[in-house]
Amino acid sequence: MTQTLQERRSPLPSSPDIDLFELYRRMRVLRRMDEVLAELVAERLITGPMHLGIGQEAAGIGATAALRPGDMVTATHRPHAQYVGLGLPLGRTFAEMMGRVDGQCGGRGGHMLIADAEHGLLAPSGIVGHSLLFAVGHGLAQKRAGQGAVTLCVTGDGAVNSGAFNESLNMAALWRLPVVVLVENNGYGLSVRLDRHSHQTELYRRAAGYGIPGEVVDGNDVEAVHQAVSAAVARARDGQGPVLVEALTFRNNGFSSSDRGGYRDPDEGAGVTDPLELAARRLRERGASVEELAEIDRLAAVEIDEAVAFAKASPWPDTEALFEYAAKWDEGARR
Amino acid sequence: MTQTLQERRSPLPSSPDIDLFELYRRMRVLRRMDEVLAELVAERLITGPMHLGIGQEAAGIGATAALRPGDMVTATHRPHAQYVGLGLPLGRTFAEMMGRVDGQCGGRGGHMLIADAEHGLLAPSGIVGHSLLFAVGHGLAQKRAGQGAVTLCVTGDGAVNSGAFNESLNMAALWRLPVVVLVENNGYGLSVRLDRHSHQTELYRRAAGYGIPGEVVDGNDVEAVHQAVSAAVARARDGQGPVLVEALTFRNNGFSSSDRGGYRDPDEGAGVTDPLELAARRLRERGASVEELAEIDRLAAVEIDEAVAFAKASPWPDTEALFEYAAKWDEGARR
Amino acid sequence: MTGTTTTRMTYSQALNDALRREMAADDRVVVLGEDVAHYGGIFSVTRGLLDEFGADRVLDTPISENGIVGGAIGMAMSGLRPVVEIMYTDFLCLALDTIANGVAAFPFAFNGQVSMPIVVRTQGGAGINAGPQHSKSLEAWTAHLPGLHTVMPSSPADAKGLLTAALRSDEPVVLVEHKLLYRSEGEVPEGDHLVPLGTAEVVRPGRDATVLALSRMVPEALTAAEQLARQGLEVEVVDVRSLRPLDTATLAASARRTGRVVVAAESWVRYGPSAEIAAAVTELAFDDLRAPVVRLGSLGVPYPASPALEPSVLPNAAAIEHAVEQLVKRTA
Amino acid sequence: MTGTTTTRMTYSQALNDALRREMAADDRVVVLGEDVAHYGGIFSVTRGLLDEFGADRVLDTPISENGIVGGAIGMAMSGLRPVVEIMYTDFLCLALDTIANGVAAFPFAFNGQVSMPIVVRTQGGAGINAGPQHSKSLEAWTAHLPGLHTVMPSSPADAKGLLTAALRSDEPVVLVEHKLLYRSEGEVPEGDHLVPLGTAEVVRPGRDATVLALSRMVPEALTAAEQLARQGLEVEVVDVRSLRPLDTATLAASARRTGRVVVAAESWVRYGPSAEIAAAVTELAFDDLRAPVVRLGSLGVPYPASPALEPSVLPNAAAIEHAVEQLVKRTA
Ligand SMILES: Cc1ncc(C[n+]2csc(CCOP(=O)(O)OP(=O)(O)O)c2C)c(N)n1
Ligand SMILES: Cc1ncc(C[n+]2csc(CCOP(=O)(O)OP(=O)(O)O)c2C)c(N)n1
Ligand SMILES: [Mg+2]
Ligand SMILES: [Mg+2]
Repeated sequence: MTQTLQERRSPLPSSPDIDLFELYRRMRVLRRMDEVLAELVAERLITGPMHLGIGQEAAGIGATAALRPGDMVTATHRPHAQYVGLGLPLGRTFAEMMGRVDGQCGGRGGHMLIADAEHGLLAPSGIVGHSLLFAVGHGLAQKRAGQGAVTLCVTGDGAVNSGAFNESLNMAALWRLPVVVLVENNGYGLSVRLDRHSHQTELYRRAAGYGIPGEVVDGNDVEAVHQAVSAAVARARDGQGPVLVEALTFRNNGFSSSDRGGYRDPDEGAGVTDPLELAARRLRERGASVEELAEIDRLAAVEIDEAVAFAKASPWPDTEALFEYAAKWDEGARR
Repeated sequence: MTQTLQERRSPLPSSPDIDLFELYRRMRVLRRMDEVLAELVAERLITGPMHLGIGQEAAGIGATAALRPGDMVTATHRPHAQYVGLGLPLGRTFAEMMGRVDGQCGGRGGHMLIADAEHGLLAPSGIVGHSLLFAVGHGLAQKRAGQGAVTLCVTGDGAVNSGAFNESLNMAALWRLPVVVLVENNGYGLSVRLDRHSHQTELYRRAAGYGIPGEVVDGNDVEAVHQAVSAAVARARDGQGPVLVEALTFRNNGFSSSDRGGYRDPDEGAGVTDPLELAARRLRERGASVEELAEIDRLAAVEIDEAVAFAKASPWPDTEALFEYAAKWDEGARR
Repeated sequence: MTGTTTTRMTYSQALNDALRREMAADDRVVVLGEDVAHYGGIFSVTRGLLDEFGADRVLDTPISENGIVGGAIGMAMSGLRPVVEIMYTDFLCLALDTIANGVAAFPFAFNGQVSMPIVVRTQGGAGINAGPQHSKSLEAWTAHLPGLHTVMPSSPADAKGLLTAALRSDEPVVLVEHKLLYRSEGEVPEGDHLVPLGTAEVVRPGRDATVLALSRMVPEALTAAEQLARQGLEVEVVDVRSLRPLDTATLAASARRTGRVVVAAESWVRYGPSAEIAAAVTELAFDDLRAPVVRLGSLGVPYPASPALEPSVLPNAAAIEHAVEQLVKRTA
Repeated sequence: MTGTTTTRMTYSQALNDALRREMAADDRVVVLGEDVAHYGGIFSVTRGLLDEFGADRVLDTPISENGIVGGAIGMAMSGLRPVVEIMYTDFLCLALDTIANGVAAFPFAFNGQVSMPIVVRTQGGAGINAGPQHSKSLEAWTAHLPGLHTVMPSSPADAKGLLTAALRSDEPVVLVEHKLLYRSEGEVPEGDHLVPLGTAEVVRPGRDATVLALSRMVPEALTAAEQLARQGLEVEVVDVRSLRPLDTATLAASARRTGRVVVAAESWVRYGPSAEIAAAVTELAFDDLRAPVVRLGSLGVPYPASPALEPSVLPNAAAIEHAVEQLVKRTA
């Protein structure tokens, strides 16, 4: 018997408790995670494809911080901000990325396919467009349940041109679903620059075609994202239907671990705000001490180190278990 | 060696020569055609699915009249207006619909798949969304050829929600293709009423999301459609890129020959302008005599009767010919 | 089935009956698809459901095939049990992404954290002169995917029984109906009626040859068997019914008994379901086969619209009869 | 191939060479796909083409798989010869509508008024721990469609030869590359080099058993054959190379010679390409087969990401070796 989401979901710190300190902390954990992941890839402790989000922390962290327990998230091939933002146990998350048995999916999914039912993330997906489609289904279930839960749907600028975008936005608008679509516009769909994949580069303008609000926000300002998404979430919770929020940001690493480069202007990143630096500067302006910030950084590093240690200690999964969940009922599986 | 379109295309009367008389004549031929098709379906002389466009004549006829030789058209499962508007030899067209050997496709395609390379129509398609996708390819070829040819892409209100719509509009806008998208908005996608398939029912507003112009026109006024599409075509020819024109119209017959009905308000059609009546009234106001109009009607009936007679006299195709064009090279075909 | 009261109804009505009963029993079952609500489905399978269960259980969707299945994935993950109608198998091509990269993969990929109790009903086959874009049989495609069931009912009773089993299954099922079967009539058990997924059925016993038939080819095979009986040939007809899991035990047992096998499926032969059925049966019954398994299907061309052409590409009772005769002659 | 000058290059370079040569020879050839222009393709196959042929011959597209193939259909009808790259076979699922309902069907449906000189290059297979959405082998799907060629080169020379033949074909071709082969090296004929579509090749002669192998399983089969030669077993390895048309004559001739056949394809077994190959060979060589054809492929589960799991679902040289040994033992 399938459990309902409400039954499965453990609590997240809810929005009002999240201040810039906490947002900064999460971004720092995420940054550290991605830095360490790059090392694990280099050491071949992680072997599959890997999509980091260095430079994009504010969008993902600001957005998930607008949710409360019982809400849902859908995510993409670049899902680490959601993993951190939703509070997934990072030891298990690293273990999953390293293909170990203690990973949330026993090593089957890898870094793009980490479901964690306890934390409101059931299916990120490596197929461009899926996060949009699944959000429609979550939204339908939430609307029917009538308990004010919402779905945060994360997607990218490249995905805006997929068929799925049109199908999803139309259905979400039509059925007035409690879905907030966050477009993480990092200026590239893989190697293809925004203006080479979309004529109308102001992506929030796509919303009007569906009769829903569209907004753009500085995606490197975690408070701005948090505020914009919180407002959109409140509206959706209130039964007023979907909103599209475009967060402008910058990917400060290769598209993936196999990026050969050569398609970007080397100076492109000059002058781009680093979301962590911006948040740290603001915290300092508001009175935080250098030591307080350093302590956050240190704790983030400790948290990640512990997670990596957990993952490294985790055994490999057993091949006999492979027949669970796909094939036990299928006589054809063992051949 | 594949011929280019320009090599294959025979002339059509060009836009300036088309006055309301000629537009009315074409609509009358089309109406008569569809009425006779309904009879042929009832008599089981046509057996496959059949989608008539009674009540929608102005949109299709007004739009194709804006084209000139060398232009291209893509069409849908409801393509008869394009068949008539582009001047296809209707005897062969009826023969195709009846599955006879003299049909443009030797009876293989049926009423939704009539290519007529001589007349600028290479692939209407019964799959919702295809007309949009193919138009992108035609547009790319036309842009590359640089001879000012354009593609008229016909689609329906239901198709606006397909993935193909997003993919096509974005590519057409991005590459500034000479494509005019005509949305024949007849208020239904099969049985689903416009407001039940789209929240934003003003479909021309989807254009803004792609940064291209969108307009709405009275789709029952053939002159209005002709003007709006002519302006869009001129713009596209001039290299200024795509335009979306929404033509508001009304389907005065079942969705298809197998429509069981029951999903429409019986009074829905009350007060809707019949495009032929409107054009006839206008012609009378401008001095045409009752006799002149009656003569057009009579000639339309004669044309259709002759076409049907031709089709009825056409033999059945030979099953041996089945192996042409798909399978001659494939040893697996005969099994 | 003995002892059960039955009612005579059509294949469409039997499907409708299964949906109605399961929707009444379990309010997590939600029907969605193009034209399924106000119109009741273009083949009338969902007729009356909107009135009975309301607009939040029966949804008319926009024309967005991948979106419909993708939506169903989200619904399933949130605890619902969606039943999707994809109007024609030809349009299922538009939803294979979400089926192959989502539905079939996720229970495995997420190590059981999500289940996919999704039923995708679709409809295939030729015979109404609908041309190349509305006549295909592509069941071999979904049957190739681990993690997914693919079943094809050939009778009203099986339509009800397989759909009921699909609706109660926590694993995803693609149920492929045939457009020419919707109006066929038969006796259908009242009340609860399940046909377990993964089971073939011997629908006519015989000793001289076996016809392994799928969907609309089952009644054709029965017709052929009757004709052949007049010549004294007793043909066993097995309704394969479930392509995945494939009931190889039942199929091979029949093959071993008769030593002569014809597979009759409407789909194209090359890389079609009959290739797997022939290969699987040969693997298990090789020593008892007197000749290679014979495969019958559509000619290897797109389906032509003309009523003068379409019948000549399709297999039928006469072709089955002829194939069995030839096979018996060859192996006499 | 004897007498031709050859150069050592990788599979990627060989594909690139074929594209460059044909684009230079025929300006109707246009390359389009995701990341093919400025980046040169994620597997470097289209590298340098943008600089050499310019932006109206080499197009980076948005992420719109069905749209890319749909666009190619329009281009082909307007006289161009588009070459589409679909980055992963898994994403080909998003373009099967335009492939099945358009590309494969239209030359037939429109009775020859349009031809579809379209090449769809795609890339499949597992082995890089990329998980269930980036590792599938789905060539059986396109091979099921009449009106379409499906080919799978296993070596740099064939990569060039088959792609060149595809580019010159007026019929549409799906060319399936393998992600683990891109860096494999081999001697490739310089200048014009065509491998006719629809031809298999005996890549190693033998008399004791036949391995019919596809794509990456060809080198694995050759490795297995070398091992088996040490035990005195002479295994014939045939590169099937073309799934449609299937060169049944060459495959069956080998089966008849050796009487023992193993099919090795990476894809899932059920309803996979090996089902058709086994069935077709059995039909033609039944009387000479000493045992049923053995099929080797991936285990019937989605591809797991973990490096500890993925290898155990994949066939390899050892599995081929073992299968041949068993088969020989059984039929000694
Ligand atoms: C349907 C599909 N097509 C292509 C890909 C390959 N791919 C993965 S991510 C990506 C780019 C996505 O761009 P965007 O949405 O902007 O996300 P970003 O990587 O910039 O975060 C592409 C083309 C895919 N995974 N799925
Ligand atoms: C991809 C696809 N999905 C569904 C269908 C079935 N179908 C054919 S026409 C149609 C409705 C189309 O609506 P619209 O675009 O408004 O055109 P209209 O029939 O009103 O002219 C549907 C659902 C199809 N042919 N193709
Ligand atoms: Mg991006
Ligand atoms: Mg409509």
